[in-house]
Amino acid sequence: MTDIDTVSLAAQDPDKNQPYLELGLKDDEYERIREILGRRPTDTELAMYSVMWSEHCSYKSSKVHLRQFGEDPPASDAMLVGMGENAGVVDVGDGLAVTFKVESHNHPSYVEPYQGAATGVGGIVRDILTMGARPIAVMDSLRFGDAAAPDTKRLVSGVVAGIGGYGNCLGLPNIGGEVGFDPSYAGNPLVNALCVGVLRHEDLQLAQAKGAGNQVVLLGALTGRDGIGGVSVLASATFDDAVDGGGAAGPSKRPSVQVGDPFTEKILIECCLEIFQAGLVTGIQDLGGAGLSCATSETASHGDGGMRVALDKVPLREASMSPLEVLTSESQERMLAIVEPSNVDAVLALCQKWGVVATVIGEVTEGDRLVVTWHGETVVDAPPGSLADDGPVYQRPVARPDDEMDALNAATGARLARPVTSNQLRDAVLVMTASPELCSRRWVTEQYDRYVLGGTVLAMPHDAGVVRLADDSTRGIALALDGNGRFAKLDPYAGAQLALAEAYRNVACTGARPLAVTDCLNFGSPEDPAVMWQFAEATRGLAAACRELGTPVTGGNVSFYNQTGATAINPTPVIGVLGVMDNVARRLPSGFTAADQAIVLLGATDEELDGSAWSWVTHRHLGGRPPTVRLSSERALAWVIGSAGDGQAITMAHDLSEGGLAIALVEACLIGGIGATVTLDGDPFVALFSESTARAIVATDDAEMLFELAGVNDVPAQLIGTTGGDALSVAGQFEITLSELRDASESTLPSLFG
Amino acid sequence: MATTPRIGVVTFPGSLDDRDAARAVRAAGAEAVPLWHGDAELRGVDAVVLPGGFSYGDYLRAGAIARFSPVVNEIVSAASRGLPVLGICNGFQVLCESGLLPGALIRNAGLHFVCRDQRLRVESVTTRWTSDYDEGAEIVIPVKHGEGRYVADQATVDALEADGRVAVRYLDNPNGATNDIAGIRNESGNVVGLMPHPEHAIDPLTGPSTDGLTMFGSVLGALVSA
Amino acid sequence: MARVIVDVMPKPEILDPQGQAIVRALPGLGFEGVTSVRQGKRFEIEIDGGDPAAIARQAAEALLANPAIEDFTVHLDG
Amino acid sequence: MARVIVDVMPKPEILDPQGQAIVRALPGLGFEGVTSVRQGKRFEIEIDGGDPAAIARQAAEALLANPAIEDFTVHLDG
Ligand SMILES: Nc1ncnc2c1ncn2[C@@H]1O[C@H](COP(=O)(O)OP(=O)(O)O)[C@@H](O)[C@H]1O
Ligand SMILES: [Mg+2]
Repeated sequence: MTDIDTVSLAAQDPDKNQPYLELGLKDDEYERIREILGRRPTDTELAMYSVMWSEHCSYKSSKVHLRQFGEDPPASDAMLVGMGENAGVVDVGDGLAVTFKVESHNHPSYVEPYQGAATGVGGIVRDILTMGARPIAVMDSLRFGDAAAPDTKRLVSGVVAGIGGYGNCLGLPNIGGEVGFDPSYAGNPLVNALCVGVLRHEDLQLAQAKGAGNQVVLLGALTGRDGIGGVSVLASATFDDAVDGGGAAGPSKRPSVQVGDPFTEKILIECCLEIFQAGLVTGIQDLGGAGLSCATSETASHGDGGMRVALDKVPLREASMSPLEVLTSESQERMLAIVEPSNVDAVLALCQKWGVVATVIGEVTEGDRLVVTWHGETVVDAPPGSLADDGPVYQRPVARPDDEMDALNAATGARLARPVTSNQLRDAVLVMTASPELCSRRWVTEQYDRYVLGGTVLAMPHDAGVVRLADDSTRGIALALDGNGRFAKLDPYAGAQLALAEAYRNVACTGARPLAVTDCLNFGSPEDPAVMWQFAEATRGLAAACRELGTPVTGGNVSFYNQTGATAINPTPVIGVLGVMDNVARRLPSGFTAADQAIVLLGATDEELDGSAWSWVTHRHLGGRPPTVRLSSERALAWVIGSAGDGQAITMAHDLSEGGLAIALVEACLIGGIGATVTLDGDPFVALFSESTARAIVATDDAEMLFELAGVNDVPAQLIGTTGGDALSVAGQFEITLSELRDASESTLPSLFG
Repeated sequence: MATTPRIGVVTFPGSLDDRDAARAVRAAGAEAVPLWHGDAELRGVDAVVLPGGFSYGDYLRAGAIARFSPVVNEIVSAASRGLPVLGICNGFQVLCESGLLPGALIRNAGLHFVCRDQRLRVESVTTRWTSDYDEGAEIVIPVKHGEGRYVADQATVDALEADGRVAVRYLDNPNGATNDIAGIRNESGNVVGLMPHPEHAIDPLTGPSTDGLTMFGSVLGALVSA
Repeated sequence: MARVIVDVMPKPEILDPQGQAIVRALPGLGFEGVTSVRQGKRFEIEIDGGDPAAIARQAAEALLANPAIEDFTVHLDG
Repeated sequence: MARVIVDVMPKPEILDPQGQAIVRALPGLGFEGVTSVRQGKRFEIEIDGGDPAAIARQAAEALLANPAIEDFTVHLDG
């Protein structure tokens, strides 16, 4: 142990050369650390600051933009816990609350798709558990390169199997999500996972270490060399020297991939929930990015004193780990609990019952220092807040790339060849239906358990997932997750709003009342002013739209550096909307449920084809401006569907989004197994494929009542046809049998990905 | 009327559908009694359900470790004395591993986990768990598994078929199971194992049908009249 | 400390979908001449004291292999 | 016709949840002294023509092993 750098060594050797630049810290950041400590940091402290002040943990590039979500939030009386905790908490009535959050695992999923996606699910589930909630469902939003590109099959197969493998083994129903393909994601797929949990108001837990003398208990998996430095740029030769304390025999072997252990997570969840139920903890925090560094400094900083940790007590997978490795390890399936001394035995007994490894590693102290020892030597002695809360904040340069954007916005698709004849229109519907972008997601969703826990009321392929919150209640929640990188590429401000509008509309179409938002902002490098402009625009757009829709952002995640070489992905804000439903028996499916019902199109259709699925699928064209954002119309539409659904005046609702009315009709027919005959007004091509927002189709036995309701709320309503038969017929144009549509829709993904 | 029948639902570390099985038991009108894997004790229950899930993560083989648990020991000996036992999915795998039922369940032919609403035919109604179905009834119950492909040596399969010990059969085989076998029974009909999840077909709100409820009702009928 | 290897293979008469999938995939990757692949499991076990081979054999019989579908072999490593 | 064995094992530094689940279970089954179990895969491959060991090695690199988390060894059977 002689070559471990300690606080006393730091005092003796104040000018030791330290590899802070290699660890991703800037000169002035290093100076600030020296100032905070009043001396040079130890190697272990340096590593801690470097991970805690990394982009991933400190949000240093995004913080100034994310502030607008919290500072001027929309009026809502549902928020119990807002931004800043592990996940936001929303009151849903009956003394119940719901917590939900979406998070990215993009980069690990490119390296090892199965494990990257699996551990992504594991991480977000622990965030929800940390709030004191029982996780009740997951969702996933995925983006890959072109479906036919050489590497796409490896990524799709691995990611889908990994999401399923982990979530299924945890016993969490997967209730929805999305899959997209676009060449911009070829070298950088997006894997965003959402988890939602339910708790009683009084069960809320917070990530804080309070009460001097309280014990710090580490629960779950052994700590290995996983993901050390994964959150910053620590994988440098110099860092290896630092890790090995200079004297160790060569650089240690560090895994490049983390393997998930869902079984360990499952017993950890059940064990923690029993511990919460018994009232045995005063604070709890999951271990995610930056591992123990983050969990100890955050809980200490949010508590009322300091903390002392004996790092050598941490149970290790590999005995030869250094203190720095133990502190920054990102091994999965671990939690940190703060426990009153009199409750420690009870906690350990419950852990024994579930077979969860549990170890007291430290205690809450008076004062305001985080002190970490290693076999009696002090290796860290720092103010926890300086690590957790006082990281650097950057106002990164922002610059709209005028030439590129002006050219892009000018390149409208007005001159693209459009289908004109009945046959051309028919073909276009079939081509769109069969395209990887729009075809059935069954090949994916069949790999996910949607039944476990017994509360799933709607799941794929419906617009949103709906889950009943308790066996003895009719109350439920609806969740949708949406993003559209093409719209955001054309206009990031509108793109973020359109993603929100679509998720909101999806939730509304189940009959639920949209309440709150979570977001995962996937962008390129923040050091590129053009990317930072996209980010600034997207956050500004999202904040404004949330105010207009009355749905606060409760939390989320930022993923930067999504790019291949210098080329960034399409900016992709992925937005989750949560809604509530008083009576889940009234939920509206997305498919037709009976023949001889009137089909009504709600909302107004303009000629809006730039950025549309039609332009992309049939011409690989992206240019012009995205469809108009119509937030007040979205609100009115949601109100009409909610009221009509509650009054049982409509039997289904399906939103219009990618692929417009054509794809909405195809899906409504295929989901319900019931055909439709419709008559189109005006240009049939525009009617079928325009992607004007704030629209939905509904079916009803009582069209009159619906028209009245729509009229009162200023929602345009148009009777377009009738359900029934075994084909989709467009009067005067074409007819396609459901079996032909089904073949087109269902065969694409299996034939691509087997 | 006799006292409410009590049906045990076992929880192993990694059991997932145990709450759901208990819900189905209650929906059928019985009391659900939780049984813990580590207790060598059946708490005087009238029947036992081994629920679905991934016991011990199922990393080695589905059900391989769970079958050594103290509670399974008790179940094996009670089953030989006629206790009705239903193994669902992972529970079926445990029953095969423990030798209460023959054969094994291996990786699905398509190598993917499969979750779908599955059409089935009830082949044997002379079991404690299927007596309320009509013979040959076609039902819809979800399947959701990655290792559900039933296999056994030819002699075993022949014997199952000859003795009418195939309990339920797939109408469109999701996993490549031999002879479309979805579930089997033991000779005396008190032990049934199947891959589909009847506990997820008890309420049209949360499942594709209510066909699964009949399975839990069947055993109750037998218990109440006994 | 002894290291024992237990190899567990599907019985010849039992279907091996994973092995078959590999045989089907190989020609597409440019591998010719592979006529059969069978996929099993390999366990590397470290045992302290006792008769390591005997202990490993018992563990294989009891747990690591399922006699209905699998055969196994045990050998000391090295 | 040659028979080649490819053994694929999780890299030593990579978590092996499968092996760990077995190690945790064994004491309960009366097996003492087992300090570590790692679970990998064993492939038995039959190859007709060419250089069987080289073909197997390439197949292992391309398909049988995942280089991010696994190591493999190849040897001719017998
Ligand atoms: N895009 C975003 N929008 C809103 N809140 C965000 C966003 N990104 C991060 N946050 C919030 O910032 C806080 C820190 O996020 P994160 O580091 O992801 O949490 P954790 O430490 O649990 O991983 C959380 O409260 C999170 O909800
Ligand atoms: Mg967290």
